[in-house]
Amino acid sequence: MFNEIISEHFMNPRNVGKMSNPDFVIEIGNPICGDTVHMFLQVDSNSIKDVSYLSYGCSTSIATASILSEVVKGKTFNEIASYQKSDVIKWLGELEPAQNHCVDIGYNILSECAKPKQRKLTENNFLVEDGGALT
Amino acid sequence: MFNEIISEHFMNPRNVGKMSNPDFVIEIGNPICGDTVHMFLQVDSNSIKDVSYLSYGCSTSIATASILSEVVKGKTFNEIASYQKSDVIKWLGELEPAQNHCVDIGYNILSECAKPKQRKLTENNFLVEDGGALT
Amino acid sequence: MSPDIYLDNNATTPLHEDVYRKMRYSLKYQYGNPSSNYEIGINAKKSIQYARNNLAEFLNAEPEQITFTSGATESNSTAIIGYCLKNKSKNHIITSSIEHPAIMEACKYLQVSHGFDVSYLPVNKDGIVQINHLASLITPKTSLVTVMMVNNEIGSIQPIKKIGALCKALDIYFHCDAVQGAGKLPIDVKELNVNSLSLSAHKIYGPKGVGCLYIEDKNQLYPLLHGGAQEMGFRSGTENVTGIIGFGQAVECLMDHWINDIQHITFLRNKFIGQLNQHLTDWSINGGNTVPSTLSLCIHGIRGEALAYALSQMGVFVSIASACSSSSSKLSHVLKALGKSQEEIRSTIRVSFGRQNTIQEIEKAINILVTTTSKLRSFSPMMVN
Amino acid sequence: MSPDIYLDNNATTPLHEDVYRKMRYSLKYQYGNPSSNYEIGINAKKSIQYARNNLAEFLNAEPEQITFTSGATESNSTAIIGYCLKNKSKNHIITSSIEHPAIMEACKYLQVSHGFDVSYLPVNKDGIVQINHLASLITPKTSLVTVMMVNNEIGSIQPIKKIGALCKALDIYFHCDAVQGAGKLPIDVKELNVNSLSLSAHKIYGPKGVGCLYIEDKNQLYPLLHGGAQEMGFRSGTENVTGIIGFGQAVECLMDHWINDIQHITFLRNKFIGQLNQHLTDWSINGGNTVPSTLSLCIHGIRGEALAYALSQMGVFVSIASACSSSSSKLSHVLKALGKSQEEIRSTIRVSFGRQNTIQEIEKAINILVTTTSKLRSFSPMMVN
Ligand SMILES: Cc1ncc(COP(=O)(O)O)c(C=O)c1O
Ligand SMILES: Cc1ncc(COP(=O)(O)O)c(C=O)c1O
Ligand code: FES
Ligand code: FES
Repeated sequence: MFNEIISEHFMNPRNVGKMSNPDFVIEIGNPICGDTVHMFLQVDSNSIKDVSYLSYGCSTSIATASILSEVVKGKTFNEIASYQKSDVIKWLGELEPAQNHCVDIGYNILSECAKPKQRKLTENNFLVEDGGALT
Repeated sequence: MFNEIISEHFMNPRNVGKMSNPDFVIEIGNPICGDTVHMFLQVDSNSIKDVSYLSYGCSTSIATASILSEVVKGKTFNEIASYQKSDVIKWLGELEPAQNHCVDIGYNILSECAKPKQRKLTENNFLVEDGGALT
Repeated sequence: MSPDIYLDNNATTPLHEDVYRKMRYSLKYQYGNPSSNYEIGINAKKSIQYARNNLAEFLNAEPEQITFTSGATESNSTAIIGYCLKNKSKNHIITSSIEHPAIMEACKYLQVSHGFDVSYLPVNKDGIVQINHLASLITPKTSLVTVMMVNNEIGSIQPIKKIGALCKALDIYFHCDAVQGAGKLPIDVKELNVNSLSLSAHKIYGPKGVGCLYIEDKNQLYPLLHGGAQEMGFRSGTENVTGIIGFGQAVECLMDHWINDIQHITFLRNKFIGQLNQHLTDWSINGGNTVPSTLSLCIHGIRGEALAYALSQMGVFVSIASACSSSSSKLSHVLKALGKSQEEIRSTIRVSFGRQNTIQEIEKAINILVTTTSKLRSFSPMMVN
Repeated sequence: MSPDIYLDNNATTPLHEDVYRKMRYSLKYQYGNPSSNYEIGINAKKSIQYARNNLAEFLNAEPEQITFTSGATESNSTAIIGYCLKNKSKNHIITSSIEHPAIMEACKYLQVSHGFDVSYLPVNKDGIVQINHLASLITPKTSLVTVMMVNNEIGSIQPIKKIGALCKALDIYFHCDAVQGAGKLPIDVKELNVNSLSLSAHKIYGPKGVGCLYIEDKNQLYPLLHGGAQEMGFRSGTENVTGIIGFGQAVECLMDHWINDIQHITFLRNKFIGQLNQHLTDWSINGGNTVPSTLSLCIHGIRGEALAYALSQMGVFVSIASACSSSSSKLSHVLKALGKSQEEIRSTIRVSFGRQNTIQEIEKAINILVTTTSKLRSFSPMMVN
């Protein structure tokens, strides 16, 4: 049901955890299924030096955060900006239809990492309750 | 599907065969299923000395002829006349619903043997063809 | 327990040794529910997929067109009732007069309970429907035609390809009960132009209680069993995993050696008939243009029921065309449709050969048949007088 | 191949050793068709009769009231569709909001394809229907009521006896899906006043692809499968002899030791919950008044899907109440009916115990569950922030 890449990253997610003083934070949420990724970045002028994240979601979305964290770590913003959705598809490997929206989660992480703006997490920082909207 | 009595008599029918000079013949037929028994009797003034028969029919009806031939052989006409349908039921043992009409075949043999009248077989002596009537 | 000589392979067949081995293993170890997302569940699901691929290859269909069922009876009811109730604007069904009850009764249900009209195609003296007859029965109200591939009682082969072409030309749904055709004739659903087609595993050395329904386009039919959306949503119910594995293996074996099996069976049949010719008089074969595995024998002067019972007591197992019964409604509708008399029908036994039968068995069976027939005829008023 | 720790016994169960042994033998040697009149056929027929007697004893029914089917899905479709289509003058069905799809979808078929109205009984926060609610939904048009005995997701026990009494008083047909009740509660069809009741063999250590339908009076229903008039004319199709033998044996085993099984399972459950209490925070049990074998756990802060997958990778097999899917329509309708939030539903796993589970397995499973939960929570934004 899960391909090898997803399965391996899910069981051994890289770079997990909170960061005490991140330069930037990224908040990704899927308003329908409620998957949430909080990513923390340390950057210098043109690249991401270090990355960590918290992830609430299904196996594939946790694996996606892990895979993307490895991709962006140590890369320049230009490099990150040059990736396409097709690259995300390649990194995640073959997915079942129900898992396909993780490509969007991955691509959203990528886009945000290319131009990080947000400094702090918002107050209510994960998705809850019926309707599945960010609260 | 068949009880022991029926099965044993069917596989080893007693008294089978034609008789060269019978004193009486008995013709039993079931107009619906076409079972036919031709029974041949040698008699003295008050009893059946010898018996034989030909039988065309299903297993139970062949066994029935055999069982009845043993019953009537050596018996007086009075004895034979004293038997009831319930005796036939006892002799044949437990039957499946589809075999029940063999009780009638047996009882018919018994009734005819009690007062044999017919000297010779009729011309067309078995049941054939659609409709199942004696031809 | 195991019979001496089993010659009733049209009724059911013993398991192929490979099928038995796979099923035994599966029963013990592959108990996962195919809907589960962990190893033993996924394993069960893959096994089903493997079997589905085998079936698809066997019929020249796509795997998605194969639905596993509990047998051909369910397959037939699904196709006939599922199509007709979903397409009620037409309410006329045509079937043949020699179908298996699994077709007849589904049609009758639609007739009695849902107001459909049913026409029955006659057959010629060989037991074969005529394409012109079919054409003449078709009306603008004709919704579905269903004709079997091979008859189970006499083995006659029906002109399925011609019927398929006609129905396709007239845009009429065509279902085929191919239970007795599998392993005996090549089956190519595309070439035959059938819209659906039924098989039963236990007729081809697989297990009882499993079958399949090929359906060209499932949107045309209602499902018959409703629930958890197994079988790609069309046939609900936890899958008979072990049975399906057995079915898939049976078909795999068939694809390997059905040609050899047929040669072997043809040899047995020829031997059987040759010996009968030599040693017995007053008998005939019912039907014509038949598959070699089926031999419907009319043995004059004695009852099929009595003969079959005597044979079974001697360890030879065959079946009959009429139960011991005083009711003529119990007489084979197939032989009636061939124009056989009551007496002929009552004198008929069916011998059906299987791949496991040996030449030694056939020789022994013939001996027993000849002896038993002679014994029963020796006191039959039809033969003695 | 065999899993480390199988805790998904509501999905399906492994075969009881006695069942396996009987089926293995039957597969190989009892291949006769039960409709045949020679030894191996008669033997098969007797085996079916033996199994039928076991089922009748188990349910306190008459053997003639037991029909073997391909599973509870077929049983449910037969009862619901068979009764409603034969009694079309009334066209209103009442069911509960927590039924298995095998009931829900049969009702929906009648609604969409045959114009029936369907009402859904709500449940309280324990997941139990209220008899007063049922009474208030009944109208002169109410044809059939169908409520399950025990819910499959949360294990809540329904007031079947009360429902039976009410339906009887109002002369309304009452069908009960007892699949998850068998082996967990005593079932007496007379005492419960059900008109029909379904079981599935593979939930009680029997084979997949076999079930039965108890029917008080078959004249009230149409059959679903039409053909050769097997099963006393009500359910056609060559019998799944080996499967039925396995089912009969499974029930025989159950009658022997279900009380012991329940004690054992209660012990396992208490151990499990005790350990959870000691080692894990932020979790709760969904539903109340449940059978001991079912434990629906909401584990806050992580997804059931992710937890179940991680557990399966560690050799512990459980199931979930919601697939990995962005579609909320895939969320458990049962937990929704209990009033659970999307987040609670997505955080739920179902642990279901079986007679073969050992205390060692439970201890190991708890360890793995606690470790895995802690790991997933260690990077969950809901738990860390
Ligand atoms: C309550 C309930 N009803 C019906 C079924 C359907 O049984 P089966 O899939 O064996 O037909 C199940 C199990 O899947 C069930 O748990
Ligand atoms: C031609 C034909 N169709 C359908 C069936 C029904 O198959 P099953 O009893 O396995 O459902 C049979 C066998 O009994 C058959 O010979
Ligand atoms: S058919 Fe006449 S006795 Fe059986
Ligand atoms: S439910 Fe959102 S990725 Fe699976």
